[in-house]
Amino acid sequence: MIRVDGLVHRYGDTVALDGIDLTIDDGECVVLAGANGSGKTSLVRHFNGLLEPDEGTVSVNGHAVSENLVAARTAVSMVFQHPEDQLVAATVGADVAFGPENLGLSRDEIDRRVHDSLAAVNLDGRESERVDALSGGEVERLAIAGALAMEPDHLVLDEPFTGLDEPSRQSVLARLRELRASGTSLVVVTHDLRDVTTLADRVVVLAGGRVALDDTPEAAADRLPSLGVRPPC
Amino acid sequence: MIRVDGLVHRYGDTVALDGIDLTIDDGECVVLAGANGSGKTSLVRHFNGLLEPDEGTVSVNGHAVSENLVAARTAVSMVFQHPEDQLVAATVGADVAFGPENLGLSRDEIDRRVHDSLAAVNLDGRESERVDALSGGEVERLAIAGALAMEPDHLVLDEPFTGLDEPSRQSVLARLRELRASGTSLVVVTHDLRDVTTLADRVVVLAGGRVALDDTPEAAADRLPSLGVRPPC
Amino acid sequence: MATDHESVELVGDELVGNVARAALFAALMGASAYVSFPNPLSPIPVTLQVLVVFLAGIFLGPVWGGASMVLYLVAGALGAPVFAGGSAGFGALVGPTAGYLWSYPIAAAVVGLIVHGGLELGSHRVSTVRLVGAMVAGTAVIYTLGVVGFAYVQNVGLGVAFWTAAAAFIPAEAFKIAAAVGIVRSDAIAAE
Amino acid sequence: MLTYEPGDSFAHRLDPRSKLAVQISFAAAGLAHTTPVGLAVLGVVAGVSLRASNTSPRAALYALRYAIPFLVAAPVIEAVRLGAPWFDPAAAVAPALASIRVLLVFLVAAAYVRTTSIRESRAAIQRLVPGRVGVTLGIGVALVFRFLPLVRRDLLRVREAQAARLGENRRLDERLSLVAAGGLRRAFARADSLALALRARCFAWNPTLPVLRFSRRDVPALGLAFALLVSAFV
Ligand SMILES: Nc1ncnc2c1ncn2[C@@H]1O[C@H](COP(=O)(O)OP(=O)(O)OP(=O)(O)O)[C@@H](O)[C@H]1O
Ligand SMILES: Nc1ncnc2c1ncn2[C@@H]1O[C@H](COP(=O)(O)OP(=O)(O)OP(=O)(O)O)[C@@H](O)[C@H]1O
Ligand SMILES: O=C(O)CCCC[C@@H]1SC[C@@H]2NC(=O)N[C@@H]21
Ligand SMILES: [Mg+2]
Ligand SMILES: [Mg+2]
Repeated sequence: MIRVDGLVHRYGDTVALDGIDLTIDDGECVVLAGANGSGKTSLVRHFNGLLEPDEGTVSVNGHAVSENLVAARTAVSMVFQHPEDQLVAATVGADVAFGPENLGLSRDEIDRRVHDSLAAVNLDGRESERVDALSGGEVERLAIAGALAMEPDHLVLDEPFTGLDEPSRQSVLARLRELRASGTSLVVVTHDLRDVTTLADRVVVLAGGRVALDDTPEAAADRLPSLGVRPPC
Repeated sequence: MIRVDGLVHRYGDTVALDGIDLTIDDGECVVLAGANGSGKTSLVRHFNGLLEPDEGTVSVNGHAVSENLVAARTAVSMVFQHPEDQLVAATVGADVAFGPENLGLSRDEIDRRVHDSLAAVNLDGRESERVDALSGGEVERLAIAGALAMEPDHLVLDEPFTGLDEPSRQSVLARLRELRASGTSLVVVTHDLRDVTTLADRVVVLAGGRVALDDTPEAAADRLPSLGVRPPC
Repeated sequence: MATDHESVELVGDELVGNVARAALFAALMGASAYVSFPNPLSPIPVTLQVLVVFLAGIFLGPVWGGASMVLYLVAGALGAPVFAGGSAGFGALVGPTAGYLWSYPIAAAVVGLIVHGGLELGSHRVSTVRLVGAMVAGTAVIYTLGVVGFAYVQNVGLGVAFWTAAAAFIPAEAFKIAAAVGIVRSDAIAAE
Repeated sequence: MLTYEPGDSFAHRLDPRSKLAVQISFAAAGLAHTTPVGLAVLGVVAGVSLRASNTSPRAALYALRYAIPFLVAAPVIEAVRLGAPWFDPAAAVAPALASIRVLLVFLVAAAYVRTTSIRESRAAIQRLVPGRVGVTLGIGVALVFRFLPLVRRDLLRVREAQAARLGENRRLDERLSLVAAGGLRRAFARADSLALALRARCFAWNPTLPVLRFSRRDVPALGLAFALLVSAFV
């Protein structure tokens, strides 16, 4: 469970998050929307301690994030807005192995995780390919595999569909559906709610660093336009 | 008018464009779609001479692009697929002013263009902000402003909506509609045809480096899914 | 979950940031070596490497600027195509331009030391005289080791080595110093 | 350009540490024996290295073409006189031998580059350099390999961005500064995202390393390295 209480985050004088309260239960799927600059990226970066709160607290599975970073980062994995910058190795297999290696797992366990995570995004058997030869959709899926290899309870994806063509988009969505079915909780940050709301338990919309809406997709639909979010169609 | 004849482009052994014939008339609005890797970006980068043809020719307003690059780049402005690739200056105002300054315009005219272009993307009044403190969607909007400020005959936008929130998307669309009304021709590369087809005279779809479809939006709609493009809804 | 990974010792945030910057500067160095023009007066090409050595010292400071150049050398020795003209391999570290290559970490550290006035990363907004002085000192280090290395590896006299490995490059280096001053003086990079 | 290529040649299956040892002792032996006889022997060793790594000497020489000017220029410059007899061939001998030595070292290095992946090289570093310095060096080097193509592309894009908005109308020095500043800005931005990614994936001091194991195959390689090293001191 991810729990956010009274979270405030400032960049210099800019108040990016202005008192956020939010809970994400295990196994839940939440879509996070909101205008540009409303604080989505800033918020999710608190879930695994990439940012530190100026005020308020964030806890994962009952432990304050700031007190046990390793626990927070194994429980919450993140796929960033520009997945390209997130790949740290030159080949597919080495990249997925990076997280598990840092956890000090045994070589067998690492190999198993690499294999399983790549299979989960339909990239199995491509361990030795160079990451700079992959297409946009493949890079996105590889980034997801790298996050999955941490075997997280919660997977956070920051605009995972940008630049993807329809087949790739559907392939990423299909992966997300499977993950959700297997009990991973998902937080999907996106401006494009098409197909995503059918997956979601809740839609949370930020505006000016606050939670402006937190409801089921059906109930939320009407109020989205006034918050600068386009309803799915 | 942009005219492409028998255009072939190769990257090493990859044939990205495999014999493209295409004409874009003055004042026309064309949507360019197609799966990832189908050659959209490669094609438009020939319009202003960022790439050179391996075979075939590209001409703008009757002059071969390769023979008069300055003329081509004055007539055709481009928003790059990855907006952060496009910024040349450290602050918002300086970046938008860069192109007009190179055109040798008066300071007043430069200021007017900077102001108008920033207003068109909802960034007015933010001239002195640093580009590295902008959110993802804000960078995209800044890149669009930089191209608008050139006030070109032809404006090419390579996936201009990625990462934009709905108000910005609508604001950019409104600006495009105005430009179209005032006679600027538009080429919009996108995976997301919502609202765009109402603006367009033609939809061109690439597949494997060839033109697979070139028709009015209405006539094209049915054939889009089989080409990996999601029809607008 | 928490008990699973108790032995994991995370690398501190600040250090992670420094490693990432050092690696990116090393990559930038590699990209700048690729920009290589023949020098009419010397068999050694003109490259933009020296400019990046300066920038590493100025923007990363003596410790991490030097470290980024070490990463550059090791990556090149192990096969990254980062040496002049996109070449790679351990051979370059004992080849005719070896002196230059070994001098880069020292030169970046020297530039950083003078600009920041110590090992700590301070502000790079110092007087132009100090900035230029730092880069001239860095150039002196690069040329000294470059000349000695060339003379030793190629078995030629120091005089010949001086003309071909140092004097022939002075105009190019002056241009790079001016470019570095321009970058620091513009507000291109946010103050740290 | 010579880069790593997966394969199963003899050299591919050697432990990277053995290959590093051979390279270093080869260079030392070359410095100690820059004589016709010494270089002839080392030439044979270089030939064997290329053979063992399935690298054609032609491909290796072609990859070294950028170095050819030095190798030719040094003896020529040294032999030229500013008066009669204008050219003194005897003076060219020592630099010429030095050039041949350099060429041979390059060839042996080419065999390493061709047959060793960055993953193996990183594992070797982290075993050879102890403690945190080794960890930092290992990951740092891996990151250079990963980001080099991106940084190169960034620089190209900055130039294109300028050109697309008619930046070519500006003075050369201004353009160069803009490209350098743009490249620098992109490098910092990428470094920031990279740092986030490393932290999100628990970048730690005590990771599990890829397995490296000396095998019987390494015995001749290590023997060769030892012999070369000894020869350097006798
Ligand atoms: N590194 C930073 N330094 C300064 N200000 C920042 C920084 N990152 C974000 N901001 C500011 O904080 C606010 C929230 O940014 P954030 O990136 O969280 O928004 P977002 O909702 O993810 O937007 P987008 O939809 O464009 O990705 C914005 O006003 C942004 O300008
Ligand atoms: N610089 C490059 N080097 C090598 N191959 C390239 C390069 N740029 C593009 N390609 C290849 O050329 C083909 C066409 O690429 P292009 O970027 O034009 O596609 P696109 O239609 O714009 O795709 P996307 O929707 O992903 O942006 C692809 O197969 C791609 O892998
Ligand atoms: O990568 C290499 O092999 C080293 C090339 C060294 C080039 C030297 S550095 C000092 C001088 N200034 C230049 O522009 N080129 C030379
Ligand atoms: Mg964001
Ligand atoms: Mg594209």
